[in-house]
Amino acid sequence: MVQLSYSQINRDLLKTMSPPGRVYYTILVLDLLVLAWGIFAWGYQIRTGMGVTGLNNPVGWGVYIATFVFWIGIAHSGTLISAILFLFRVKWRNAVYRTAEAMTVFALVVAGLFPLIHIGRAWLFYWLLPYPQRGYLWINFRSPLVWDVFAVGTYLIVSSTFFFTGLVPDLAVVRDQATGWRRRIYGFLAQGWMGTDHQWRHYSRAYLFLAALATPLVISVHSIVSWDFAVSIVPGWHSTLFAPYFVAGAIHSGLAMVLTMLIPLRRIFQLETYITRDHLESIAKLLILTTLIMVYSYLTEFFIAWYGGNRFEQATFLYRAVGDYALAFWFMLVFNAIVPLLFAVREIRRSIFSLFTISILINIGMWCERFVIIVASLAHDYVPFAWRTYKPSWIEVSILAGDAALFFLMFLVFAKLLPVVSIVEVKELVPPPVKEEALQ
Amino acid sequence: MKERTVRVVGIFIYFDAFLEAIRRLKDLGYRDLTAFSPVPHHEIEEVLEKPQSPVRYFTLGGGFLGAVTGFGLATLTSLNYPIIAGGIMTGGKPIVSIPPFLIMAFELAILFGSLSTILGMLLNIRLPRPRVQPGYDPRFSVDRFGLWVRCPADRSGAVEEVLQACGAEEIRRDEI
Amino acid sequence: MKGVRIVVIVVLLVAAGVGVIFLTASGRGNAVEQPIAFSHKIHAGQNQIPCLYCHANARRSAVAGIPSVQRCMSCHRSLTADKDKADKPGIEKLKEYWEKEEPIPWVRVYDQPDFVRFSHKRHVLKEIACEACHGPVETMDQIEAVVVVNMDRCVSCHMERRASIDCWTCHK
Amino acid sequence: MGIDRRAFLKVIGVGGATTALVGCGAEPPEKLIPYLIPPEELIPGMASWYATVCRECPAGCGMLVKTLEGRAIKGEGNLAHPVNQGRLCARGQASLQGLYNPDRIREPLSRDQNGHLHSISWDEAEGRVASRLADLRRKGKADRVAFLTPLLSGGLDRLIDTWLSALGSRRRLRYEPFAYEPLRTANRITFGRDAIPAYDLEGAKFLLSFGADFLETWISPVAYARGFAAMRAYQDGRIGTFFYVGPRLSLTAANADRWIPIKPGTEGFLALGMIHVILGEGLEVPLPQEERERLKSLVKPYPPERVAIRTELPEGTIFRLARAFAREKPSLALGGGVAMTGSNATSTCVAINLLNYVVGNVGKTVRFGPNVTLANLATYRDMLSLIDAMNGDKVEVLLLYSTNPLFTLPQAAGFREALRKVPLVVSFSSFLDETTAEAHLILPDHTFLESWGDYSPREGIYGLMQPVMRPLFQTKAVGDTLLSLARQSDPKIAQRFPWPSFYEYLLEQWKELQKRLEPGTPFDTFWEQALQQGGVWKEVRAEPVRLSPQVFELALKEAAFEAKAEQALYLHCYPSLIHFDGRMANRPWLQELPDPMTQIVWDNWVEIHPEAAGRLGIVEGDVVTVASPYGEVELPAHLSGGVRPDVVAIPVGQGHTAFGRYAEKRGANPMALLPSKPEPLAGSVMVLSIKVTLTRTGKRHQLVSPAGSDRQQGREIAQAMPLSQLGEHTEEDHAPKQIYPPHDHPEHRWGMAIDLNACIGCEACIVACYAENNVPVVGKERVQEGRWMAWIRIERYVEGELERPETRFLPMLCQHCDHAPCEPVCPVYATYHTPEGLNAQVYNRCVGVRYCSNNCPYKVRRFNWFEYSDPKSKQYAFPEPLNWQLNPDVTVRGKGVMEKCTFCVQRIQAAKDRGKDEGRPVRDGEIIPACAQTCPTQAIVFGDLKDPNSRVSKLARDPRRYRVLEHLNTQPAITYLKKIKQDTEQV
Repeated sequence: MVQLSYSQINRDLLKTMSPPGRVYYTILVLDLLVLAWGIFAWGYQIRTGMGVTGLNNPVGWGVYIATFVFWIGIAHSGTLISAILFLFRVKWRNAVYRTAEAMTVFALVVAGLFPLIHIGRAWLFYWLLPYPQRGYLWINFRSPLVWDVFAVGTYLIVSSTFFFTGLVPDLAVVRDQATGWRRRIYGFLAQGWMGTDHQWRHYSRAYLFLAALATPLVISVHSIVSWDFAVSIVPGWHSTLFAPYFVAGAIHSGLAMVLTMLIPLRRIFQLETYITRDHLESIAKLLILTTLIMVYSYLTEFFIAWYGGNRFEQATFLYRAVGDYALAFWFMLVFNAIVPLLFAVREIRRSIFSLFTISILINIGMWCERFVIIVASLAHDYVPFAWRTYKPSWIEVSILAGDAALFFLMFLVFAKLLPVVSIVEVKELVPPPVKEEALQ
Repeated sequence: MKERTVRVVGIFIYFDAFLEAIRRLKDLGYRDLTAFSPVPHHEIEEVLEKPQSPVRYFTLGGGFLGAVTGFGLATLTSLNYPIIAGGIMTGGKPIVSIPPFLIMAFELAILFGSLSTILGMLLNIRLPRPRVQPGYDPRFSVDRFGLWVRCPADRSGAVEEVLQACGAEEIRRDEI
Repeated sequence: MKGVRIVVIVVLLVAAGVGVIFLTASGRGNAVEQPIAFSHKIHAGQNQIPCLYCHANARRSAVAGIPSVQRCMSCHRSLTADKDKADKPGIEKLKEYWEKEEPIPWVRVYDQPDFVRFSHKRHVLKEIACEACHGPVETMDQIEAVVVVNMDRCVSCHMERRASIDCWTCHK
Repeated sequence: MGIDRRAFLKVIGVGGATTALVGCGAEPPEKLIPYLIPPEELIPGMASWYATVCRECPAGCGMLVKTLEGRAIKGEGNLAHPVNQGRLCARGQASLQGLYNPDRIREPLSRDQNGHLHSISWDEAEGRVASRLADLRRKGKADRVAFLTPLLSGGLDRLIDTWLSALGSRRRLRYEPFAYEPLRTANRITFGRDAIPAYDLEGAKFLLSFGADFLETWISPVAYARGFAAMRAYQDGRIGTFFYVGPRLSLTAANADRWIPIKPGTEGFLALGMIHVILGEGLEVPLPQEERERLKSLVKPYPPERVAIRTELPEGTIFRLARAFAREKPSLALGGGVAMTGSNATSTCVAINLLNYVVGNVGKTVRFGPNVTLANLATYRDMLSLIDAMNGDKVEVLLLYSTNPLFTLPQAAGFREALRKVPLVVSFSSFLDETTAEAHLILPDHTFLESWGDYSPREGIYGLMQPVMRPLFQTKAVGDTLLSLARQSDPKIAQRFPWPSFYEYLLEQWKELQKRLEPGTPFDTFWEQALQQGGVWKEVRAEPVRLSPQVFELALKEAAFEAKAEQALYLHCYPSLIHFDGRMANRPWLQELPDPMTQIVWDNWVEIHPEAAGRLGIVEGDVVTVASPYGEVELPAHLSGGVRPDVVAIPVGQGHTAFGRYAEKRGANPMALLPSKPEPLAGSVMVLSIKVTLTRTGKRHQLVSPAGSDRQQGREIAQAMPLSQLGEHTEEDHAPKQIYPPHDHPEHRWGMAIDLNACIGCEACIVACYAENNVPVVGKERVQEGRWMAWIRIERYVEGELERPETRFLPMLCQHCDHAPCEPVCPVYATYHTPEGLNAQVYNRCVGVRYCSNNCPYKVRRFNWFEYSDPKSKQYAFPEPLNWQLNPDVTVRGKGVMEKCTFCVQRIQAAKDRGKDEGRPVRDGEIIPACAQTCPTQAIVFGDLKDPNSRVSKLARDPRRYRVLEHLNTQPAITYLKKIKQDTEQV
């Protein structure tokens, strides 16, 4: 990184928060329109019943749950970068972690909506929460869905807290540069942060512990999400491999999503000096690792299906490969396990274009993976008489689009209201100005 | 009535000068020093010789409480509606099913641990508060290092001298 | 401090929400205008007519039943007292219905949702007092659901009396 | 005009119709309407049962109808009735949807000049008929009144005859589309009896059906199904053998050990060839010498080798069949089904009669005496002469009662044109069917459930019908209408009909019956008994019969087939199990019932062999034009190995152009293809006598079925075992090691045993379940989407190659697993395990995450994808008055809620309630779920598995026991008993 001064960093990074232009507002309005359409579609679904989706009797879960798992997966890389790499003191994380962490929180919010969207009686969602209900009833803690409520809920709370905690010193920076009502708002948000030694001391400790807590949390969350499937008896779901496989997949897709978000972001905000090609390359290198884990997981899955000799398992995997959802299956295999291996070539992992393209392909592939696991397994399970295929309806597509629009809306707002790159942490990378040097 | 105290504020551009100032003031016996910096620096902590943050105990306590709460909640509520075997039978599994309840324990341990960590931090640094303390300089969050020295009014001149000697960019004296 | 205040407000809001959920749909007291101002106070209170005299099916059937107009008339036809007093519009109305050969459209006060299976017979035969669920009917001029008969009440009583609390005992 | 709800409420008193609300919500205050004067013995909330007779087909099964607060809510077979002995078929179960059909005619209608129907008063309607009749009598044209009824017997039958002859006409026809004319004629020719005898399937050891679909529609399917199951039951190391000879794999054929797809129209040759072998090898019973010789010379032209060529069967098959048929005594050959209605139908039936005769079955398994009432039916030829008379202006008034000839007659017969010539057509029908839609006046009758009457399906059985509820609409019993018309006629006639109502008339008829049957019993006792048990029955002894000399004149000719082109395929139109002749196509339950063989719902199709389809370039769902010399229809093609490659099959009963919202516009009516010419000897419709050409139209039509795959892909869901393995050794159950300790069931553990050897796949259980449990009908599109709601289904699987398919049927319903995978995944305990071993689903607790359904390996859970229970919803499944049938003991589930089989927990509760009242435990067999109750073959047994002596416990230890997907350790409460495979190679 070019040696920058503190004030330079301050200026550059605060610039991202300058008043947006027409393009921004156009995108914002379009985004809001899609969101509104999605909300309408959801309203229609609640009013008419889940029948407006393409779901049916064997296939009780479809793109809603697939996308739920997908977003949860996306969320994971944020925590990976902000917490796990923090614990490992990886330097390149400082510039990108804010975006990744924001992505975690936003992805969790949009993911958390799906369980609500997909339940048949959405207006009774609060029955899933742990509180003493009418007639001495509580929730069933043996149900993986309750584990989900706890895991995703905890994850959302902890990562929001973590996100906000990390933001506080930056908010103070913004506060100190702002005027008028903005100053008051940021001042309120910064909660009187002054950067005293006392504050920094406790803050660093707390931040470290949060990171330490978030690390097992992130692993547990996707493990629990995978147990939604693994503890069932559906062929293709019932597998002990699922927890590590899902966690790896989550990080895989999450890293890809970080790339997908960062590449346009650094371009738009002219942050190339802060988020450099080296940063992107580091992510690509991590992706090689996760890709190898994916390859291993896939191979193990296929091998066990074949070698296990369970006819139902075998039939399920055969059906995935050649059945109604074969296209999604091959997308999954090629985009997740083969294409990213191209990053082994230095030129490819340093080319912004190929980074961006491959990251999108991985996103598609990972979504397909969740779709294949959920839909193809349910469509053809034990009893052949009950087999039936599923095709998402326009309502489902609308709600997915609305949900994605919500994600981008939050991101758009975030990009303009908060520093997308951590000012403090970037400054940390720069050695403090020293008198001797100045004298030289 | 106690002796009147004042606060001497020194603002520094250079970190080494700033550290030097702290070191010297400490040597001179000034205890009530507050250092401001835009980024956390271990050197400041080292120089100030502050004890280790007690936030860790909050984390531990919260985590423990969470684990107990998670397991207890799952167990007690499962036993709350005794139809068969003391609860509601599902799938032939025991009413108190240890493995899933451990998941509850784990998740709540993390949740409570995190929240109490934050709580511990807030309590320790006496945040949140609505606004910064008077005398805080907005430059502290940009690129300047600041030092507050609380001292009896009559000693302020000596402090200012030290600051001056260490190359403070600006020196101010606030009445408090 | 502001932050604390906000936390408090949020907590209060959540508590209020939960409270609303608890308190609504409890089927609380709904005294309504009946087609005839029938007084349980006079019949069950002053005249000490047993509940099962009029609601005779309560011991035979799941449904307690509303007495037929014929049953009302069987007393009121023979009661000479009715003839003397002119200020009994209720009885006049009853006779009107009887003469028009029309049933009386009473308004239901105690009701259970469609998914509840409740048998008066089983409870009456176990000698559960009618008042346990219907309140002190004999003191009411106009009937009103003073007892909240919801799942909390059913289950707590079933637990106390060691009756079945299996869901399918009461839900269908 | 709507239903008079107020008047209805007067009757039903407290309780009210079931509202449909799940969840807690504010409801508007409900009204409590007390009785004005309480009916005796009627306690609100307590069900009453009334015995009557099912009149949905000529079989005349006894029926008990459950009523609650004056509403009929469930029909069940009458245990005391000798025909069905407590069982009902799918159609019988659906009779309630006739009563509550939203398309019922609700008051008298009259047609104006423009052809529009509008309502008139009963007085006016009757007045118009009366004045026309009086007019005709004045003009001396009283014989120009014709009366067309379905098969009736007893009081109403006699009243109609008396009434008509009092008017001065004899044109009375009892018309049924399937009138078994060839069978009756053949019996006359063979034995001198114009009758259909009683067939004893139970007593037969070897059953050979020549196209008689006795498990579906043939004569008395429920009774035969029972007999068949008894014959097939494992006993003393053997089960009865059943071979089916016919062009199509019907449900009956699918239940055979072997389906022999014979060339259409050659069944008679096979029978004669078999006789040839039997007589040639001396396998026959002792016959008079002369008779034997004459028979020998009769069959001489039919040696097996020649028969083999004609029938396209291997010669060896003929020998083997003949020998087995003669050896396994008593055997039974059945014929006269719709598969045998070609130009030589009568001769074929004669040949089958002779086959029964030579091995001595007549008098044993074929018994004349307790004859079936069907012999009173008009023949198709009689119908043709009626059409002639109508065309010749010799019919001035045509009275139609519950019959739809416009739909059921071959269209080439010209009934439509003839009908237009009749100046006054009066229909007494309850529905606006095709014929009624052409009537000038409609005087709607009650449905049979609202009527007094009697029906005698065969000699010695006098079923009594009583109204099970008050008439729903402004309808009038046809008997009452006739009496009223008589009263309005001139006094001479009026005094011959002194009865104030048909009920009085019926009483008088039954007084005579009582004098005849039980002269010692006072009439009141006799009547009350008859009402209670649903009729009276007397043993009728079999009468010996002898061969009639006429039989030796038999000359079996090759069946003639008319065709437009050389390459044409045989057309086989058949009445289906579900729709019979189409008279019940307006019942949503039946429309949504999958065809037992093709599994298709809500539709009509032409079934074609894949080989033929390949030749013609037809694929599944192609709309094809089926053209015969008499007409053409467009139907979607369904490819199946269930027909011969040279045969196409079309089920009868769909393709209505009128008949209400559920029946209309579903496929086409194949009657358009049939010839008008009757069979020469019997005068029947020649159904299987033409060949058709199929051409693609280029259109496509989605045929919908709930079945995902008809092959079980080696998954051993529906299992079978060869007879030879049975009894060899019984495997001990190895209880698998469990992670968790077993839990206790303190009092009961309800369980079920389903005998796949007894299940014939008739699907009566499905309709019974719909009726009992308020299961919504969702419509064709929904079924296509995979939103079929049936709680119990019959999984039909095909094993083996296309040429020799083995069909297996498996009733699949919630298995009430001890380790139910659905339970622990529910986040809110909406599904859990009850102390009595039931897998409970609490609807009002369900939030609809659908995880339970995903995790159910049997896929028996059903989700409410739409709001089927709210009248305001577009998808409301119970449009008034169908909702009156709803069982108040079962919640009507709202949208977003999972539901499934409950083992009819409301019946368990009711039985326990009874037990408590009587201070005793529940008895074994006291609780019968709706599916088990109606099962014609009693394949389903329910009971307490904790009681080692209960029937279900014993069956659960049967050597044939297995559990579906046992390896998953779900520990289902349902034990299946494997189907037994007869070793057909030995035959």
